[in-house]
Amino acid sequence: MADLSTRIGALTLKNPIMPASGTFSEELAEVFDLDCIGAHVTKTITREKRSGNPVPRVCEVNGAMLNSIGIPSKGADLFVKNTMPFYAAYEAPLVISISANTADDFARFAEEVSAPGVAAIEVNISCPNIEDHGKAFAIRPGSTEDVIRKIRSATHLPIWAKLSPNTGEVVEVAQAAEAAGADALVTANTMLAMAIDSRSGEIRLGNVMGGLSGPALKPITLRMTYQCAKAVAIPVIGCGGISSVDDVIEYLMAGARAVQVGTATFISPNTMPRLVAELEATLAARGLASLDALIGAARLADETITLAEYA
Amino acid sequence: MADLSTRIGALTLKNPIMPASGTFSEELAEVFDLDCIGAHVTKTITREKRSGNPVPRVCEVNGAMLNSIGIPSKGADLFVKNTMPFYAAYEAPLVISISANTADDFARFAEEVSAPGVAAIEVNISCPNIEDHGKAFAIRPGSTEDVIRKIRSATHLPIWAKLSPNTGEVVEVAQAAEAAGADALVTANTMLAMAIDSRSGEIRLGNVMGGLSGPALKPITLRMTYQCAKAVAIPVIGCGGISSVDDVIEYLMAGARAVQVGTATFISPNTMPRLVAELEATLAARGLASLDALIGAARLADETITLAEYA
Amino acid sequence: MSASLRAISDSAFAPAGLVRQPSIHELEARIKSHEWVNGQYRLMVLAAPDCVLDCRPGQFFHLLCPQTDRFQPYFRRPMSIYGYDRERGELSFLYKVAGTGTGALAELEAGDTLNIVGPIGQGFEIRPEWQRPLLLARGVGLATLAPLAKECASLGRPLTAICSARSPDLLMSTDLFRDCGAEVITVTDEEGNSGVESLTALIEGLIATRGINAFFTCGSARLMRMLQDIGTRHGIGGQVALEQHMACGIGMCQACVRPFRRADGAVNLRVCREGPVFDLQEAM
Amino acid sequence: MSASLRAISDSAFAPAGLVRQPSIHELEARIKSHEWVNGQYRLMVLAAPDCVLDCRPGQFFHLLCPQTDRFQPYFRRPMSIYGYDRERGELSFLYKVAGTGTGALAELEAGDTLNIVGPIGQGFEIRPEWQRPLLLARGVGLATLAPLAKECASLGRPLTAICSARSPDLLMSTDLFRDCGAEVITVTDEEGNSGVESLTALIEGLIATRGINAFFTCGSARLMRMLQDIGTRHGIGGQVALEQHMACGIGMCQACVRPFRRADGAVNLRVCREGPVFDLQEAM
Ligand SMILES: Cc1cc2nc3c(=O)[nH]c(=O)nc-3n(C[C@H](O)[C@H](O)[C@H](O)COP(=O)(O)OP(=O)(O)OC[C@H]3O[C@@H](n4cnc5c(N)ncnc54)[C@H](O)[C@@H]3O)c2cc1C
Ligand SMILES: Cc1cc2nc3c(=O)[nH]c(=O)nc-3n(C[C@H](O)[C@H](O)[C@H](O)COP(=O)(O)OP(=O)(O)OC[C@H]3O[C@@H](n4cnc5c(N)ncnc54)[C@H](O)[C@@H]3O)c2cc1C
Ligand SMILES: Cc1cc2nc3c(=O)[nH]c(=O)nc-3n(C[C@H](O)[C@H](O)[C@H](O)COP(=O)(O)O)c2cc1C
Ligand SMILES: Cc1cc2nc3c(=O)[nH]c(=O)nc-3n(C[C@H](O)[C@H](O)[C@H](O)COP(=O)(O)O)c2cc1C
Ligand code: FES
Ligand code: FES
Repeated sequence: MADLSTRIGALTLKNPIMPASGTFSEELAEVFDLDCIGAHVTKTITREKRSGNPVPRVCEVNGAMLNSIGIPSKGADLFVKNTMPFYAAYEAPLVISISANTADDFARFAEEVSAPGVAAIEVNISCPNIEDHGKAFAIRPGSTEDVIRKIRSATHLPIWAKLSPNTGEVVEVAQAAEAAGADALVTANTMLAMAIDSRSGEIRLGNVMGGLSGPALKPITLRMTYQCAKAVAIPVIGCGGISSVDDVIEYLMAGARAVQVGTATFISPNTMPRLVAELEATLAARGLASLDALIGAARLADETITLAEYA
Repeated sequence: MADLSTRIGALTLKNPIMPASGTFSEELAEVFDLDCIGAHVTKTITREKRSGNPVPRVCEVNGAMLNSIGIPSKGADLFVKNTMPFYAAYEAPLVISISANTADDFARFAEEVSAPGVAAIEVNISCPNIEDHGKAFAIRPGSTEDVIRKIRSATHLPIWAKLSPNTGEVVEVAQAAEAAGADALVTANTMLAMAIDSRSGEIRLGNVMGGLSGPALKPITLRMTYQCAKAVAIPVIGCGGISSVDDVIEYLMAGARAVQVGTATFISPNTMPRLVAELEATLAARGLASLDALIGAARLADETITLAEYA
Repeated sequence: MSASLRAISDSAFAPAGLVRQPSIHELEARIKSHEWVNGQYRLMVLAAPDCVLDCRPGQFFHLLCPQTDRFQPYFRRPMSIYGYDRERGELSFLYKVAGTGTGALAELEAGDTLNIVGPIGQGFEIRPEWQRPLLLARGVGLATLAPLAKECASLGRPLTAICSARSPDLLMSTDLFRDCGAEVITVTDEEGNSGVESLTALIEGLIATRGINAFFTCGSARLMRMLQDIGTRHGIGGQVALEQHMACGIGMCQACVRPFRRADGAVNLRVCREGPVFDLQEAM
Repeated sequence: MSASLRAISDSAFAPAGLVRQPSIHELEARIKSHEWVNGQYRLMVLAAPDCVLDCRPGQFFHLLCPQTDRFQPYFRRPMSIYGYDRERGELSFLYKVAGTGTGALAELEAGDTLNIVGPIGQGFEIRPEWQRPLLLARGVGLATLAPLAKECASLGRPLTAICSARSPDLLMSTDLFRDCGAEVITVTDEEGNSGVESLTALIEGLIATRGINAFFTCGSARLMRMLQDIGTRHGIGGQVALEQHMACGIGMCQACVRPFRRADGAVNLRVCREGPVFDLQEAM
């Protein structure tokens, strides 16, 4: 049987499939055994209780979705009291996603959540909703370096920096996160987008703009994954539009050591266990003992000019 | 009969439908009468002859496409000799798209193409292929302002600045272009993306990365159009993923005064004349005499919480 | 949406502990029949295994509408359970052909399969003290209340059902309600007896004559508010089944929240998880 | 791709002037029949109007393959004209079911419609001096060369056709070539007589015995190079039909370029526009 395990810094995951923040919660345990996936990643929480955005919070567009959920958060206290014990019952490592409004708040909150039972902290420095229409830490290398450095000095836990596609400086931001001490990168969060009802003129999200996720995002975040994997030495976790095992393999080939599955879980709640099974079957079919032969295997075609001959 | 005309600065177009640069050429005259659309926009040219990118130059992804054509250019001389006279035979205004490697080269070239028969110059400061993997003038407000200002002083023709979605500073870039003297904005060019063949590991574009266009791009460029139309006083021309009359109306509602149609022409070469006819029919059906009631009409729903009642 | 609602925090309750046995199922079900009920509504009957028939009136399923040449829905679509029958292995939905998703759904034929996720959400609760319920359904709200009528019948509670629609031909399932032994009153816009004023008079009459002591409603925000008013005046409680745009349908995404009145202020609850059935007076 | 090819400039020739009469048509054509020719190839016959039947051997159409549950192609797919018949109003394609697009195409049935764009591109030219042509087709190259055989027949040029395939059951259209009066020679990998060495000997024999003085080929880069060699040695010219990934299919996007040898160096030409038929010796 093929070995699906993968290492994200000091952490070993039994397989590379995990949920994307905000698209996973305790309720999914009513659909499948949550211990079959590589890790658990919680919805981003903030220290203080906060409400999300006005409805409609989601809409569908051409085979993909927009969301402007915002970061409704029941606050750190309820999270520690209710959510942490729930996940403690599972073997899969728990990754907590956090957000804050300033670098110092980020650091303070990271310190507070560095509790036993937490395997890593994913820092959502890229959520396009929380700050003014999409401006987030991860848009510039400077602000990225600042926030990660402060968080680094506040926690001993692995830091996963979740990057944003809403930047023209992907490589510089990735390198800034690495330089500041991030242990892994997650590429990426949603792309800022919008939809309008052409009949009524109504903007289809209550918050005007929101994040694009699902299949339409894949070519963009796959590109980011490839760029980042080439530019940094720390592991990269691919995320964006994954719904099939071919998508998973594309991300691994682009250089990702693991992947996160988001929107696809909404379309089929069993997507993650299916991907684990299909990835195993694919490795077996290709005669591969582990993921090593796939990770970073993307390459230019040898001879792109001559098309295959027919017969 | 509804009046489809629209004004882009000093220029009046008889309807708001025109091609996107690089997805239109003289050959389309063999499919329909090119005078039925609002303007003609040529493929970006450079002053010097230059080759494009290695093949494969295109691939399809989830109902959209990637291209890394590059800017193969036969050079300004052949363009003036062959292409300009071709378009001179039509009434539709001719918009020439140009590119260059430095702000000074841009200005020099703009001056050269400011010839009789040219109605406007579209400056492609956003093509993600020409510079190092997606870095272009339009990524930062500073470089945008610099290049537009230099071009402004070199030509009396209207300048249309074609923006890029590959930036975290859309609004600042738009305002920089306006401040430097652009007469209109085109939102937007393609989004940098990538695809890998999951079976072979082959990167599906000869140039590794390329631009995403087609339906998947629409929510992103529609959002940019909305942001820019709110942020500047000059007209905005929407572009990205338009294939239906509903798409056209969404862009108009977002604040665009005209739209460009790209990839859809590859899927159906008659897309543009069809959109002109359908737009006219839609105005008639809604009892609108002109585009005025549509342009910028997007608004938040009055009461987003209460769903319509059934009966 | 008003600015004040922005200040409402989202609340959620977590399932008790480690769950190893799935209670929400994703499966392909075969369509046994699929008929037009009138010009707008279709009734779909699926062959369904026992595991998903362990459900309650008021719960719903999340349906993966197919990709067709005309319609390419992306999200699933929530649909109330119209009927469930363990003996015959049947699960049915009564739905209005409205847009992209239900348009695609309507193209399916008997023999085709449909991917369904469910049963989901909190169903109706018929409290012991609610001995004389009134059901008030508008339009497709009938679909949601139909299984509740059956449940009332099996509990032996005498039942009155008011069915409201735009026109008489859009009144559905009145026979189903009658078969449950319900007293059925129909009102329609066309006949001019479906307004809030005449309904209020009608219902206050029923309270006096029938001793109505619980309200169940679905399908109209206007009628829900009317029942809240009558309920407050007469001290009558009840429940309402609500709707909201959904993405995940099972509580993960927080897309489907609506605000509810609670003692300590307003709170956002997830229609897919804390609902779709809510306390009548808490709904806003 | 080698670095040197990057230095090749793209060339294009513009149409002469104002064109008000469309010559490339986009239309919905009804499928008259659609049959499997063998385990891999299908023959599709469309009912087509005169305007698109004004076409030449070697030209192609750009087909909008349908969206199906299994396949969602986005681009059109280029397909050579296999047959065109103005009298019967028929246009046909012979194609290999390869991937997403042709997989979707294969799901269409007689009676369905297909959106086609064409005719497109430069077809074969049978120069007056090319009195004794040899056709060399590999695999689906047969589809492209079939209408050329008919044209040779109508021009009264005696014709020799070599058909190459993996195995005898994949040899197609040999009867069609024979009906055109062609001398048909079949070679297959299975029989071991399709290699470059034995084909070279065979063709040099034909040059000697039949006086072959023109080559037309399609379907194999290897065989194209072989013909270039033989042609150079014997001073025989000819044409080759080439392929390349396409987006627009009508010359706008520059996606489909390939390099060609010209007197003043290599040049990139568009397969959809300057091709798909090119001078045999210029192809690289
Ligand atoms: C818990 C629940 C139970 C329901 N039960 C029934 C039922 O039994 N019969 C029935 O006919 N309808 C029912 N509905 C409404 C039904 O889900 C919508 O009519 C349907 O989603 C419309 O989809 P569409 O694509 O055809 O319409 P579109 O207008 O094209 O839908 C666009 C989007 O809006 C959402 N949407 C539109 N209307 C509603 C709505 N009223 N509620 C929630 N989302 C909506 C859709 O899900 C989709 O994401 C129920 C809704 C909920 C939330
Ligand atoms: C001018 C021309 C004429 C052709 N005539 C015929 C014909 O008569 N019969 C026939 O069977 N085939 C013909 N082909 C090849 C045919 O176009 C491809 O087999 C088909 O596009 C494959 O599509 P697919 O989606 O099934 O395969 P996929 O492999 O899934 O295609 C993926 C992508 O690659 C492109 N592609 C794949 N193979 C080729 C190829 N060989 N040439 C160009 N693009 C390709 C597709 O168009 C698509 O964009 C012709 C190609 C060209 C350029
Ligand atoms: C409804 C929704 C809520 C999300 N909430 C968060 C969040 O709280 N924090 C975060 O980092 N990303 C959040 N995301 C982004 C996802 O984690 C993921 O990066 C993105 O959706 C792309 O992956 P996908 O295409 O597989 O969905 C959210 C996405 C969706 C669709
Ligand atoms: C094949 C191709 C070539 C393009 N070439 C250019 C170009 O030369 N200059 C330019 O400004 N934009 C170019 N673009 C971008 C388009 O003009 C347009 O901005 C983009 O495709 C989005 O629109 P669409 O989704 O309607 O295609 C090109 C796009 C494609 C698909
Ligand atoms: S729809 Fe996702 S939480 Fe209700
Ligand atoms: S396919 Fe567009 S130029 Fe040939």
